[in-house]
Amino acid sequence: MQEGKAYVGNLDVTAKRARDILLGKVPLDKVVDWATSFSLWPVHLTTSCCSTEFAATFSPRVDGEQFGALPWVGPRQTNLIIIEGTVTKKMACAVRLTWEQMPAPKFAIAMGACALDGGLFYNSYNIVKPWQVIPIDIYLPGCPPRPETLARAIVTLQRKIRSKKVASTWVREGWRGDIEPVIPKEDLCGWAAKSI
Amino acid sequence: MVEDVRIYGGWKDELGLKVVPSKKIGKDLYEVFIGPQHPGSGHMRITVRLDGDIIVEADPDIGYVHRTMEKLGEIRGWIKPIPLFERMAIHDACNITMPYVLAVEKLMGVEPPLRAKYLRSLLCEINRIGAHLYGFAIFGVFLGHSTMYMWAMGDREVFIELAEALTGARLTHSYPLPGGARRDIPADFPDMARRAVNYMRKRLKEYEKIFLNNPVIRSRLEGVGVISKGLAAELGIVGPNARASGIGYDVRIVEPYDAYPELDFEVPVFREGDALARTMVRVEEIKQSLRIIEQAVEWLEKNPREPIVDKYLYGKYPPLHKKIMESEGRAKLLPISAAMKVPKGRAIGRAETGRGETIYYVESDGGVNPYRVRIVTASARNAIAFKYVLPGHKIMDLPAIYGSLDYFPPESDR
Amino acid sequence: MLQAPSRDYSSVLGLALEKAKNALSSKGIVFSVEEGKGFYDIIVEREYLVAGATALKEAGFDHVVSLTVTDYPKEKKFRLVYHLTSYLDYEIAGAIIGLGVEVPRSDRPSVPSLTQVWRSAEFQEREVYEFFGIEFEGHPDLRPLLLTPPVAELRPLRKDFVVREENIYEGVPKSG
Amino acid sequence: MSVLDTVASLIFYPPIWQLLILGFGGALVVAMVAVWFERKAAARVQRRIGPYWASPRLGGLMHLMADMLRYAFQQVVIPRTVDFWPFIAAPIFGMALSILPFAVTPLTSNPNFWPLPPALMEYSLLVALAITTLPPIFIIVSGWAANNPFTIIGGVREAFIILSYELIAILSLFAPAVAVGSLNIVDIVQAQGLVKWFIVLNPLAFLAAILAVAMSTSAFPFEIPESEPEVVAGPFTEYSGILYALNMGGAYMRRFVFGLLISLMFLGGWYPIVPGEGFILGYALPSLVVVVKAVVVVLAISFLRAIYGRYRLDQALDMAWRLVLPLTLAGILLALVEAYLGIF
Repeated sequence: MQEGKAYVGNLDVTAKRARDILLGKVPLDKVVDWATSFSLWPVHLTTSCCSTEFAATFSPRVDGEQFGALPWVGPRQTNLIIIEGTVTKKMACAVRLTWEQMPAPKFAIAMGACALDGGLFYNSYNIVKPWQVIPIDIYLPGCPPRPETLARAIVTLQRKIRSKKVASTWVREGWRGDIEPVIPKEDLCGWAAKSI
Repeated sequence: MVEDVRIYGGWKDELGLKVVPSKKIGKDLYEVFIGPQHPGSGHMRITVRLDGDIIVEADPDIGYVHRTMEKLGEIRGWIKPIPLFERMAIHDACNITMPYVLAVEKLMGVEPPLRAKYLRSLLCEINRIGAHLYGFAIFGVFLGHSTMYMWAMGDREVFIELAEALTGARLTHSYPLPGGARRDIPADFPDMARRAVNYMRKRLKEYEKIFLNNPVIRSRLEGVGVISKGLAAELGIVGPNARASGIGYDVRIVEPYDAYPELDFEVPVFREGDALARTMVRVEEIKQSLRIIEQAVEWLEKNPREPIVDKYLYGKYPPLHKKIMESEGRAKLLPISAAMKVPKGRAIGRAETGRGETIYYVESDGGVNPYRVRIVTASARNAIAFKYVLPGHKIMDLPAIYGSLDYFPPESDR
Repeated sequence: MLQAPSRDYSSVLGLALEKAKNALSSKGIVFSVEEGKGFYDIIVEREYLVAGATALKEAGFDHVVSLTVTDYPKEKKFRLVYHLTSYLDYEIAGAIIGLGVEVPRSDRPSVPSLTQVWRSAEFQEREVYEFFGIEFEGHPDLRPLLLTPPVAELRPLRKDFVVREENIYEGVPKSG
Repeated sequence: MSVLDTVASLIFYPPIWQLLILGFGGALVVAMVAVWFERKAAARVQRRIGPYWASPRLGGLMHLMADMLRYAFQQVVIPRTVDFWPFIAAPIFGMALSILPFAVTPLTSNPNFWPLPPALMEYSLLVALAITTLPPIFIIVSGWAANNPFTIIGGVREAFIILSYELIAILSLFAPAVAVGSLNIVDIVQAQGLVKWFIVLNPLAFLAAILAVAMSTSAFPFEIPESEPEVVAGPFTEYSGILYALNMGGAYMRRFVFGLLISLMFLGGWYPIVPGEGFILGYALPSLVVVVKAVVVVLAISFLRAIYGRYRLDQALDMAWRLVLPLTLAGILLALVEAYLGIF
């Protein structure tokens, strides 16, 4: 009590302890996971031609909004990125930047054969694989996948978030820490790298 | 004012490429990047320089979906590029591969039978409606009219189902073959098509009520983004955008292909050249496409079924494949087509896709692969419009002009 | 509304070729004609390119449809053809005539730019520049259009740039 | 006096009750319902379901709760280029000032339940309107502080819009006051009585007020500051997490506050209920009626999203100055005529 430090303590430690007490309780964990899973807003980032099927997913026939997924305008307010098909070298930088602009519990769905391993363009000189750019949660085969498939992928991602407590762990730990993208950002956006 | 000079893009010395700065930018201009992650752009970027609210300079930066179609087309034989080229305009798949097929047919000297021609034209028109509806949907979003998006997208599903019934695939039909088509119509198709046509006619009236005659939408479109006839010819604008500027140019008339010489249809032409005219051209085209579908379905129903591949090629079919063709109306791909050789020569094939004229220049050196495939799609030719039409407009007109040009980046970037 | 008239494309093409030939020979330009399926290519020498383009523009060919470049590494040349057609001249509307030039395959191949003649060639010339490395002298804004500079440096559409192919017979020894 | 009584009296101390419980809590619920209705009604027009699967029995209302909670727990990204304090403070102040008009808005004629002492209620309309003009300033501040081309353009657009709608909003809401001759909201409501509602007597001012509210809270067709295709989310482009939720909630709360004022000024306030004595009859029922009317106004404005696109900025300004302002002035004139004729 002699020193002023005793009152305040280390602010970081205190904050972390408070967060652990708040979020460590099981119900709050569940609330975070539940809320995140039913509010997966995909950001508007159209990378390739699967975007037509992405658009069809949010059209009246399938209506992705019924699962709580509302395509939204800017990256800052969203938490889901759907890679719609091929990612070219020029687009890869935009994908990574968008991913980095999104706030923390965030997820990615790679849609289409091209997003898996190149698909029809496997030997093209101008593509990168999305998993080299950002960490992917759900892979979705098909060329292009039907809209029902994408809706299914969204539901699968919701289940994954709830059953594996992805979102709450992320909020508590600060970073999910499983997969790291392969290519460093300087190579994607610097125009200089010839390796990719 | 000219002190703050930048060379844009920053692509100068790294490569030794000669980069010419397009303009010296003063400090008082405001530079906004629209895209590629931007709700107002698809897969492209427009660098817009603003003086207050007015666009002074627009620089379209395309190529975000460049998937190297021309190069890959050179190494995949003669048949396999068809599914490859489809991916350029995936919702307009039959139309976009049609010119390639026509060019290869010209080189091979084969001619599909009339029934196959009708089948191909039928699918082309179904795709055209789908492409226009897709364009409307995107246009609706750009103008903040989410209902138009949902309606157009929902009604597009009707025609996607129609195409699915005909070809078996939702979007990527791979339907036309050099010298034929892949499948004959199923038995219940004519009825389905007629119902779809009637439904769409009814819906078009509702579109007019909520979108085209909506006072807000009209005030956003009238007199915006005017492309005069001369400018359209100078820039080489194609398709509905050119026809909205008073240029009566349609490949279906200029160099008729497939069943179009036999069909009765009109090509809508408007004189105003503004965003509203470009929208109305598409509405009228949907009506004409519905007419074509009706006629084609009637012809296909009335006339007896016949093999839907070229006679010369059909003669090479093994008996099993012939049997499949007679019983099911399906054209099987021959094993020899994997290593098919096409006579030496150069050919240009072209067709009117949903967004305008698409040209394929195909050169063969007599080998198993095309020697050179040059693709110039409609969107690729319309991309230049952004640079010359946008300046002088307000920034809020950008989505109206972008949407009315119906620009589809994957098609443009190839 | 435009009713579909019965229009014979080959006769229109023949007329367009005559018109182009007259326009070029009246300016004293030497040329040769090559026939393709559905079009004619008029090949001129490099020094006649701008004059020929101006003559054709005056003859009514008002826009560039395609700037087609083909690489012939064996013959050490590029064949560069501006495929033209007309919107405004109804007689020849739609007929495709190519104005071509053969460019030797040197370190820095270059041709005069025709953007001043046809505005519609601007983006296509940029495209050819990045894919083949052919420089257009006098182009107002020559930068890569579709590719990022590292990729553009590969000159991907030249024949000596080979893409990896996944062969189903890969690893199988060739017999004979 | 027991502790329980103290707590109860503290909670039911009118300003606290009105501002925090009804104002903040109620407005939050109303904002949620309004967004839900906006999405659901648009979905119905567009032949689809809309938000559904989080709570099928409630028709997907819990999706909005999920959105809110998700924003609450999401990381707040503060870019390096922003002005830190204005960036943080603007949404908070904007939100706080959005709900502040509740503190001077009486929801019943029973003086025991007025939020302020009767003497201060004399100028309640004036004070309420004065406060409603403050939150937009913080929208401009947030746009400016975020230091991004899109936010700055959005902020400037907001400034343009403020200039045009503020006059209309204030004048049109003053028209009933002119007719009655009092700035006391209670007097105006009492003067309307059971039948003489201003929506009938002065439809011009009512229409102008609705348009002004749509403009001020950037509802369609005037959703110009946040117009997506050019300026991503307008002034809020850089906001994430809870700060964005505050911004968005602020707009809906402002819509609700305006709806409250419209329901009091034009829609007869708590009539047909005549407030009596006691908590139930004197406060709960009348305020419920007022809030329901306000919610109807809010939902009606929200529904425009499904029908209209958005105007261009110059067209909206043109409309405001050339069409709506004369309409408002005509409404004032009409109110003067009514006052002269002695209807009240």
